[in-house]
Amino acid sequence: MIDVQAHLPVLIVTIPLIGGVLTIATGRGWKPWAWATFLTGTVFYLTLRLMAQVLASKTGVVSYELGNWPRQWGIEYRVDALNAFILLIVGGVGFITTVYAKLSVEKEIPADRHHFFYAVWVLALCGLLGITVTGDAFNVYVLLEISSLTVYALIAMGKDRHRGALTASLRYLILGSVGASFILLGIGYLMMITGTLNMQDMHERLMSVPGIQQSRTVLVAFAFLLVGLSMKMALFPLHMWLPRAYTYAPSAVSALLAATATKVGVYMAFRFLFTIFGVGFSFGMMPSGLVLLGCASAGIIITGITAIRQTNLKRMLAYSSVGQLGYIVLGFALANVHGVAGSVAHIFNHAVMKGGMFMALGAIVYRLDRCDIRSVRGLGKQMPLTMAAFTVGGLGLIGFPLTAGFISKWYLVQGCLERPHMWPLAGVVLLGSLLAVVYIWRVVEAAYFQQPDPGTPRVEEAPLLMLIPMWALIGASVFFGINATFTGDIAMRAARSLIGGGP
Amino acid sequence: MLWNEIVTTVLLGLGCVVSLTGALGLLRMPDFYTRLHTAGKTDSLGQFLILLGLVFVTPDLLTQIKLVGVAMILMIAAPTATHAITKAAHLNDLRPWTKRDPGGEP
Amino acid sequence: MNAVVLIDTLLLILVTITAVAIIEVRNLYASVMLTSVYSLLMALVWVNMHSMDVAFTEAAVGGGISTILLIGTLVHTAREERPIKARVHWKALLVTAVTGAALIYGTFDMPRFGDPHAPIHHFRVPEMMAQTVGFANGTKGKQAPPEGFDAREYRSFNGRVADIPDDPTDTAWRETSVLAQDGIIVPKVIGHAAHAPVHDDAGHHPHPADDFNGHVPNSVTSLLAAYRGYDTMFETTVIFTAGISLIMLLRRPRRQGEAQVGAPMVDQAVLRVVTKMSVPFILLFGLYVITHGELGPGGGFQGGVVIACGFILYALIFGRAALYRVLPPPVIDVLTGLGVLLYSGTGAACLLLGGQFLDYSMLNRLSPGDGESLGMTLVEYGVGITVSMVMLNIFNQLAEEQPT
Amino acid sequence: MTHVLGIYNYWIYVLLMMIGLYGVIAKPNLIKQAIALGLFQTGIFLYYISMAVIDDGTAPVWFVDPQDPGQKFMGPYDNPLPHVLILTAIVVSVSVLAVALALIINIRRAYGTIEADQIEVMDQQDRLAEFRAGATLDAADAAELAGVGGHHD
Amino acid sequence: MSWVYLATAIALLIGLFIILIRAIIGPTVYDRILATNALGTKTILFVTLLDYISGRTEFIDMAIVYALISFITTIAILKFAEKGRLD
Repeated sequence: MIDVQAHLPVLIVTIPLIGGVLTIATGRGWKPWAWATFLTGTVFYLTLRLMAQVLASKTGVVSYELGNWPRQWGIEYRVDALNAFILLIVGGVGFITTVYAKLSVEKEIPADRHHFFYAVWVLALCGLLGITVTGDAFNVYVLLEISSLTVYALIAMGKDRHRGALTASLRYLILGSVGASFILLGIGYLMMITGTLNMQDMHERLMSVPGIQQSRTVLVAFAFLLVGLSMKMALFPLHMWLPRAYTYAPSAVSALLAATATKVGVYMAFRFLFTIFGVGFSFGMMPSGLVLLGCASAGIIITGITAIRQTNLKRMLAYSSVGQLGYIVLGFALANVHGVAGSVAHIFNHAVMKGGMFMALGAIVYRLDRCDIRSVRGLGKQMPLTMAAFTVGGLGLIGFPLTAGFISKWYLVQGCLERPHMWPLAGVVLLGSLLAVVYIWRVVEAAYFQQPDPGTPRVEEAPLLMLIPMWALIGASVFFGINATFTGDIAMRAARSLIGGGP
Repeated sequence: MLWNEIVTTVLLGLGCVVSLTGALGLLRMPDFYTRLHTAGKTDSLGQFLILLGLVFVTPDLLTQIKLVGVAMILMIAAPTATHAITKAAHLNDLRPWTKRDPGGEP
Repeated sequence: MNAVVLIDTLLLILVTITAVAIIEVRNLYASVMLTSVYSLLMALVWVNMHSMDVAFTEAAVGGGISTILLIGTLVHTAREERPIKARVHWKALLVTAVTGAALIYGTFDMPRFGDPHAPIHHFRVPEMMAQTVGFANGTKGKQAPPEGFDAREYRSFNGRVADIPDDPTDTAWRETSVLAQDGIIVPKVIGHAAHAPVHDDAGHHPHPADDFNGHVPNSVTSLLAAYRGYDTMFETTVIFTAGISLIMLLRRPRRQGEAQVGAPMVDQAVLRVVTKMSVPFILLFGLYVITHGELGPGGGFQGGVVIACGFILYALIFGRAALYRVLPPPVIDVLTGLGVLLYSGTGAACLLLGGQFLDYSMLNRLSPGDGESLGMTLVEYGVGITVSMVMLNIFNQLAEEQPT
Repeated sequence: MTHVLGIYNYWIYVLLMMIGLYGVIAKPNLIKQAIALGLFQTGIFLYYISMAVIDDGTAPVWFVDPQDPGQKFMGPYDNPLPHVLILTAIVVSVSVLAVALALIINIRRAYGTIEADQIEVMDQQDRLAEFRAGATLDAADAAELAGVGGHHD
Repeated sequence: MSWVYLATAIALLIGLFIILIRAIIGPTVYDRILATNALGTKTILFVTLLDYISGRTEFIDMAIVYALISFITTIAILKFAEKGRLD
């Protein structure tokens, strides 16, 4: 048969594509879910193999030319340490979330459209994986639209529980389309000046053609790409769509989005800023470093304060996600190795922690039909494992030692201190952690130190099919907090290759 | 100029005059039915003249056939659409404008 | 000022007026009609800029399908916009002014409109126009490059710009420039004739020196389905995704014995007869557009949309029930997925035959160029099936509901 | 001046885009917003296609001279690459429009209106009710209740 | 010969402009439908002329598509005006 090893990059995307289309034909009941689980499991396995392949390769890059057209003319898949790591995160969290999704979806989505739901779900993952693996600027746009369209539809499926899901989805659709259009425009400006669409090629042209870096066209392209990407990854002043979308989406979708969608947005920012424009242009010639640092710091603090004031726990975690995204952006905007490494590591850590916490909330919704702060009162005794997962995840958000969050924050603080005059940013990181302590403590206090409201019925612990995926993610966050060599190494490797001017 | 080019020029010129007259009528006439009256007829005639004019300067047969095909489609589609619009307007009680009843314009 | 620029300017003035009217007209129904006008005008702009395929798509998608979708939405919502007090939204005006100023600032360093010096005309694209990209990989199914061809040099081609005079009326350079001789921007003749015989004698296959054996004169199609075929696969997926998202959001569970009546317009004799006559021709024309895509303007999308429009016309006049007798919803659903599967299946077949994903030359080992051509035809049909059925499905979902 | 004449075509695309963007921001009607989003995207398409134009160019479909069938190229041809990209983008934009319209129909069913400002008011009422149900109603929170309004997100 | 095509095209553009005004000002729905339909016809002629201006007469197919699409759109708009629904 075929040599899987040689075709890994393309199989990772086409298997969910073909499988996703076939999901419609799987019929009713548990079958769509089983099929989706099988598909995502296969993808997870393939991402692991790809990671191994990248680590084993001498150059650290795996390239695949689609249709055997040379990369300068056709479309290229290009995987380096950063890609492979993000792919692993998306593939892994996607698989675990799919396993988790069964019960939650059964409860929240009408039974006659489960096969459509899982088809869209798998296609969303396909889009996210495709963005991550590709080395072609326009291909990014097309796949971005696939992942966005599917995500709009998935969010809107929360409509049967709360009509807010519809407005949240439409608002995201409009903002997301404007953002994507800005990205398209930026790519167009770049293409006009460089004459190519391949990222590597673009970078070489931007470096080699005299005077091109001073071109006003390139400057505007940079600005619009930055704004578009910020909209897509929900960077602080442009995050308006995110809290509603996460709050009203079906629980499984919230978990998937929080763990993967914005992460892929950040990944795109990495690619555009570091691989295409290069560090020298993005952070040397442009004031983008300062702008991004400002947005990120403001985001960390303001969304932290807003999160404290929320009663709906999903909304609280959504605001917290915007804040955590601030850390990631803060890291790469520092543009030094430790900052970028912290950023990359935090992408992974935040994905597993937030994914696990949203799963815990989903379990609470599954049992209680609601997830506000009042409903978790006394839940520490009734659903001990779920609340414990939430608490451990929360510790990770705070950056408590022995959790994964500690590692990335350590890198971030180190990165801040390495840059001259940037030490106040270290203060911002610590202040953000303090705010996280406050909003996590509110939940912990309610769950463990308060009595349930009189008259509320006693609930059971969440079913095993929810607990296992939840603890798989939370366990990963603890495991990689204690044994940080794997994530740390990869993050450092990715950071060095990014700072060194492209893979 | 060859003879066919002269024929084309004349036909195109005529087509323009007809089309522009129709357009002006569409703008200036007082109510829907009179506008329909000008627009419907001149549309068909104008397109026919212009497409016919182009046939004379077309070198190959296939393109000529296609041109005639377009003219035929338009000859069928445009009056059909006009007819349907009129019928719909009439059924919806759109009153025609008369000198005695200038309020026909709703 | 040449004809293109003159007509372009006049048309764009019309387009701008229409755009302002679309935004400012209170009546949504009028706004939707103007949207259709806008798309037709925009399609004219594309034709004027010689972008036939885009014009085709814009006319079919913008003028046809989008308008029908918008009307379908009006059925369920409202015809009038609610009057608002302030006519000018100052905040929006400020945002747009700033964004617009930034964009215009970026245009100052752009190559002039129609500039033959522009990098995009010199870098990478000429090889795709000349369809000689396959040389760069030498082996793996592509035919052997010409004598003295250096694949390494070819791949590292770095945008040689000939000494083109600034005066656009001076066209003599085209005869003499390096570019012309290299077969780049204005290649004189590359290899053999476009329609040269492919097989001269058994065992020996002298191909024209291009990627597709000269089967694909339309370079838009060659870019779309071959060099950037992977993008197109996902484009098909996007449309498929939109289709199933709509089903997921709008389709109501069908109860047993529920009658699908609709409101046919069969009482209008003229419409009925004309439709009856024209629908077969529209469908046939759609198939022609899909098949003809390699030779002239057209292709999977355009043809698919035309086919969908044919069915929609049928449903408009004879009612949706009649359409369902021809194409029951389950059949539409199956066909929707089938198109994407045909596309990705073609890609996977290439992979199974030992090539890269979507390397169509694997489909015919003896004559790789013919394989490329076959693969492109297959994927065009895949696109056509999915697009037509998704459009039809979307129409059905929007029409199915009782008006509110 | 000649420079301006050469690039004014790009300004019209900016103008079209900005008309669309204005509509998206300023118009409360959701269908209007969807249409305006379409205009906004068409502006970008215009930019891409303008980029492809070359002086005295012709459509990038090989012109086969009947007298000399071996002559594949007559040139110069316009650049086909932007055309291809925009074909993709048009299809994407119609997909987005379709999903947006489906959402709008659902919104109309759930809210009874398609005006963004009215929907916003209803959403805030929803959230206030939600907040009341979920809040720990002690003195401090009751005081905070008064402050719940538009500034939450 | 091309100046003849160009002059015709510009005359048609003026026609387009006049009809566009009617399409914008209305006042009734039917006026707008009528204007849209007339615009469609003019557009078809314009496409044909553009092909002749650029000397690529093999692209007449475009005009056929325009004719079909414009007809179908008119019918759809009309059906909505008449029946208030699409199916």
